[in-house]
Amino acid sequence: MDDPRPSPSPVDVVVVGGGIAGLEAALDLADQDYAVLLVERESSIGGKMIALSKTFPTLDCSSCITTPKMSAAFHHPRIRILTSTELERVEARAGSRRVHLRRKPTYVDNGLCIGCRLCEYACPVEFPDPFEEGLGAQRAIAVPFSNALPQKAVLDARHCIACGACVKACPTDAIRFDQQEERFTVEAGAVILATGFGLNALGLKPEYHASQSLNIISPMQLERLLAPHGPYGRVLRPSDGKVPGSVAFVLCAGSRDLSLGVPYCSRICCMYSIKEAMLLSGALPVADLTVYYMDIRAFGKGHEQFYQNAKAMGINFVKGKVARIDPVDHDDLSLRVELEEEGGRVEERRHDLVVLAQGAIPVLEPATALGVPAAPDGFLNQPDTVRITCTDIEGVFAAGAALGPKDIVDSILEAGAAAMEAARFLAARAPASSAAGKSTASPPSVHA
Amino acid sequence: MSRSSAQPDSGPASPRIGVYVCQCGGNISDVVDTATVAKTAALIPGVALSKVHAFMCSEPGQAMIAEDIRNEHLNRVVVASCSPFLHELTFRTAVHRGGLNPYLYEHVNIREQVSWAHHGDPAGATVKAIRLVAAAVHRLRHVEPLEEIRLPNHRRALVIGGGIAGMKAAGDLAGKGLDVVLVEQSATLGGRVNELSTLFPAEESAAPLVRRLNDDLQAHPRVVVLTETVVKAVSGFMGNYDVMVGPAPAAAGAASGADPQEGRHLTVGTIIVATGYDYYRPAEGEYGFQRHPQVIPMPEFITLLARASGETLEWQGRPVRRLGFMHCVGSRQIEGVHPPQPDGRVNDYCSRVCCTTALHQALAAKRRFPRMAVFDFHQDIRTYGRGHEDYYLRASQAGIMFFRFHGDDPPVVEPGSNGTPIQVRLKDWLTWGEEVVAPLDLLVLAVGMTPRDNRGLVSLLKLPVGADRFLQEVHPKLRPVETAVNGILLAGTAQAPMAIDETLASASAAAAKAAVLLAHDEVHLEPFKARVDPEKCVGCGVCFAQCAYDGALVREEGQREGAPITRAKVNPGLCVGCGACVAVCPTRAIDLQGWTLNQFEAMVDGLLSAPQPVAATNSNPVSDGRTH
Amino acid sequence: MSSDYQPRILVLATLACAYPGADAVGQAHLEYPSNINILRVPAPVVFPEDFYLHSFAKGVDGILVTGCGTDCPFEGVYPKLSRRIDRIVQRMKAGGLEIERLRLTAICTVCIKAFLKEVNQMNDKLRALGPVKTEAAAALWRQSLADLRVAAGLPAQAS
Amino acid sequence: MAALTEAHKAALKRFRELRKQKGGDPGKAAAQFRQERKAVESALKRGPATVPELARASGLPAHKVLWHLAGMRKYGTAQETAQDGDYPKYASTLSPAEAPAPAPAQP
Repeated sequence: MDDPRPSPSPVDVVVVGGGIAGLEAALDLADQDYAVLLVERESSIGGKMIALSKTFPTLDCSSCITTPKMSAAFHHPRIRILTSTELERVEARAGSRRVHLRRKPTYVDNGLCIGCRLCEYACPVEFPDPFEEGLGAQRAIAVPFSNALPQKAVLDARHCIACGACVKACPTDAIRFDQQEERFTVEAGAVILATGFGLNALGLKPEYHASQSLNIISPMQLERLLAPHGPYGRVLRPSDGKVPGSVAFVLCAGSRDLSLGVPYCSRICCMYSIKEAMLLSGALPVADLTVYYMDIRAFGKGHEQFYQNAKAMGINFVKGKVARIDPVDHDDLSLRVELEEEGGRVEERRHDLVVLAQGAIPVLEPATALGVPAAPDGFLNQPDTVRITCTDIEGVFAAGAALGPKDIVDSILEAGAAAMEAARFLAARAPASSAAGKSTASPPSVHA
Repeated sequence: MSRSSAQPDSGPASPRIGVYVCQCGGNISDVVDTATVAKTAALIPGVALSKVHAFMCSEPGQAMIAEDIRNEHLNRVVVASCSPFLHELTFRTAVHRGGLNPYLYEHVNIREQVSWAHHGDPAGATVKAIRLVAAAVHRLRHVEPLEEIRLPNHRRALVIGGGIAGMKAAGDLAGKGLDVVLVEQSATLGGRVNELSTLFPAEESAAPLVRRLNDDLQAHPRVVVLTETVVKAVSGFMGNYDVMVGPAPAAAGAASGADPQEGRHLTVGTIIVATGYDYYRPAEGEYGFQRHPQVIPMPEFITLLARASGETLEWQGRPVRRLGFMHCVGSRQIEGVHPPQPDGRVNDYCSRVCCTTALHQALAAKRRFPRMAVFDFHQDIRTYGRGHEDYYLRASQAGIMFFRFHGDDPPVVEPGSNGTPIQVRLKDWLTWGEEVVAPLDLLVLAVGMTPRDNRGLVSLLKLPVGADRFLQEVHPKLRPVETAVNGILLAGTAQAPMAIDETLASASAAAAKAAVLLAHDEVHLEPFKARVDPEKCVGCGVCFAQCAYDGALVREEGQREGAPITRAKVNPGLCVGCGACVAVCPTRAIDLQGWTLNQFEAMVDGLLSAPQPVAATNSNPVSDGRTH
Repeated sequence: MSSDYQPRILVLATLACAYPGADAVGQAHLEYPSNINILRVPAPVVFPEDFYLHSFAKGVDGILVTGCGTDCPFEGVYPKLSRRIDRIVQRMKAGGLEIERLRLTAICTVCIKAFLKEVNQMNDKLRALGPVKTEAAAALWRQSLADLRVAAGLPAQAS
Repeated sequence: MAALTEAHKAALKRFRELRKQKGGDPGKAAAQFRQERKAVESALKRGPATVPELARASGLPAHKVLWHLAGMRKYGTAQETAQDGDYPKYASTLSPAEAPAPAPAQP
């Protein structure tokens, strides 16, 4: 199990991205007996969803509804998972697609690691934990987070001081300081890109002065603060550990703004902000919660009712443009707001904590990954209006936020659609003896 | 101190149980005295051998179990190691390799729930590990071999509804090589999309889109399309639905009495419901509807604009110089403000597509008739989708005038006072909430979507319906296209308002799930279902009321001591294994396979009667005393 | 009670939520008393009233039922379970058993704090109460079995 | 505890060399981390305190103190106790001898 590389035999489908869309697509295909290779660039599958506190509009615990899919994919006999593995590019040739991958060293032999965290306990170095959006601390070698899959330690070479304490602590001698980056190629019948989205920088609008205050936070940071096992165990202001008494949400802080290069709507911010405000009203019952918005886009199933509930709970919704945010004394923040419903009257308002709804932006570069231009919004192009998960390359499909910002439900539906298109594509190319599109590829074997 | 009344199920006459205690390289053995656990476990009746290993999950650890099963004639196995979520499957497989039924295995969690949770109390942790092992051993005495449940699967799908969702789902399944029957109650396929002209955001025409979907269906001989046909009766369950289809009521009137389609039976494995939506029909007087002929719903306007010719748009012989669009008609309704629907509820949901539709049509009208003044009355502009925001931007640039109202104070439509037939009066919140009057020649109501009235189908298929009257999925994220009825799937706007691209994605997602269900000649189900012991069932019938899954418990006529009796019987195709029926059975005739009450009782007995620890002489061979 | 008294506590934990929640406590290396014994169950609705009362009669001092709450993956099960627990509590009250010995609560897969709070609270309460009155519990258990039969229209005693 | 073999030592050496070539040196950051962590631990010795109080006592910025407390909570060397106005208080779970092995955090 040392060798993380796939066997040379081809797979039916390579799914790129182990977030909720990738997991769903992989499961839909594997359950039809296709051999699937799922590659994930992070050290655990689960994507953004596994880091969320709760999900709108049902307010279920996000971890509780992500882990069953993670676990199902992880234990599926037809799915092989490679974590810490990045897509370099897909090379389409007549009848096949060659997927070029790069596996980053984790300095741990996953075949030997038993996820016991003894190395983590022995490690003397801590750095800001990326899973906790920098708010918590992580050791230089650690299991990425509590419900990570695989439950294997990963060493961060940027922070490791190479003291060897982990090697001494490891009961299975699994640590490999000589592990190297590996590049390899997989032949795939079809490819599904479920690479998700990124978020534009908090400091994109200079007038918001995000770099000057730790109390201007990202929605993902607030998700971690709200999570049952978050970095502080409760919601506190990052600057000084104060229980915030007044929290502002600024919507469209990175979207619907031509000057930021994101003219489109990021589609999820209204709802997650409402949800976060609702969760805050439970976590901080006395807090004053205000959402500054342009339009509330509660368009999905059950969303409008959720929004109306939030209003009924006493969350303030103010239609207005936040012109600037200034740090003031006591780590507070002053917001200059143009109140649209009061004829553009300008008011200064003070808050302890401000959450900026960043814009959702592409992470995959279609030009690099596929050799095709991106759509005007930067995401993958959708050339076919009937087969909406098709890309410009035959046999390469896409789903979820790789095709533009999307909430969890819509991502899951698209993932199913991409799996269906891929299955049709494979069936059309299958030999007559397996007309139903049954896989001829050998089942994958190793989890990494 | 066991005082159990539990009777052995039908465990082995002489259990030979192997107990394996994992040290997990110190993770367990640094806290739990694993040697003592193993030595003490050997004292529990039924235990034939007990062993310690540094890594039970390793290949040598697994091989040891398989060898012991063969050489030591073990007939049950316990492994005490990490959480069952990590390695229960591993050891079931190892037990199977040794030649035993994989369910003759019990997993004990002494890492996450013992050594890692009680590191400050090694003695207590060791005692607890022994207790949990004793519970497992006691349970295994009552455990029987289990087999996966296999049901025959009819590898054919029924798609109900021939709109774009149904067409797409059927085309996908056929394209994958599966048999599909598509039934449509009207005479044509394409549904509501046939009424549209140009579609956003690609600005393509509706007709070619429907044609492409239709071509896809025609290309596959595996698709049978039955128009003017409806579902008349349904019975069965996942993999085995028997569906009777017949002529749609309107068509039946036209056809002769002896319609050959009457009572046609189909056997299918899965059913996709793609029955679509209806447009909201405004009440008389709602925004002046039916009081002023110049107030029309969106579909009518789409047709009007598509057919318009000449220099000006005309409505009922009058030029339309001032055109208005009213958002949220029949959507985002508020109790006490809007009149309730026939069922007493208001449509409090957002219909998702009307904002972009309104702006799309407003721009189309403006482009076609540049001198026309266009007004837009909204609460929020919800152009959320890919390419949708562009319509909003362009509408602003094109000089369309926007007004914003609050849902609890909607605009009023009244006879015009400035030479136009009507005018809209509202408090505009883009200008301090001042009252404005907009004279109009025509007002288009951006009507929302409402669920199709398909009460008949809902009751035939026992479909769950949500508070918004749309069909309800099991879980919006875990299982978004599945219903609580196993094997019945949802596609498109029968479930919720959706745009065209979203409808197509939803249809394909449903098709993917159908393809999974139809992947094999048999449906394989986990064995953890309820089972009735006919010897014990006295026919009291109390279990039926407990079962929330229609058809999972069925009545079966039989004999008991010469008298007729109606017993309960489980249909494993429909049972989900929740156990609600088990708790009320007065004779313990029903049990959950793999989780029987006797097994639980035995585990409690095991916890309470576990032997005291017997110190092992050579304790913790691997441990070096580290704690963490 | 003497300070070294350790009540025998049974935790019934659902596969979907509470059992992984208890695992998460261990994964975080947080501690709780070792007299807490966790059994995993698909859904605690499977247990009849007599199971709980019989367990008390056998010497289990407290039972904590940790479920998924309203996130229950099975339809209509949670209200049934909570009504049943209520009924058992009523029986316990009437029969002289302290009602603190039985509690129903929801634990999610990452609800570490909630799990610790629940098990510690029950442990503290039971330490104050002392061992369960097994004879009283046995009487309630027999009554519950008879009631189960009567509810089904059968004679109270099996023939 | 297992000792480092020659092979381990060689691999560690190559790892260090390779990283040096790439220009990375986390040594400084690690030293700063240890110094700060010590300052927070010693400030906590005076008894439970809020983040601003610990910041004054340790000379560190408040946000750094909070970040260290997050790490200490995670690895079991600090815990939240009572709340003082708008600020929760934290206490050390280390024994007076400051045993290096982290003790469990109690809820």
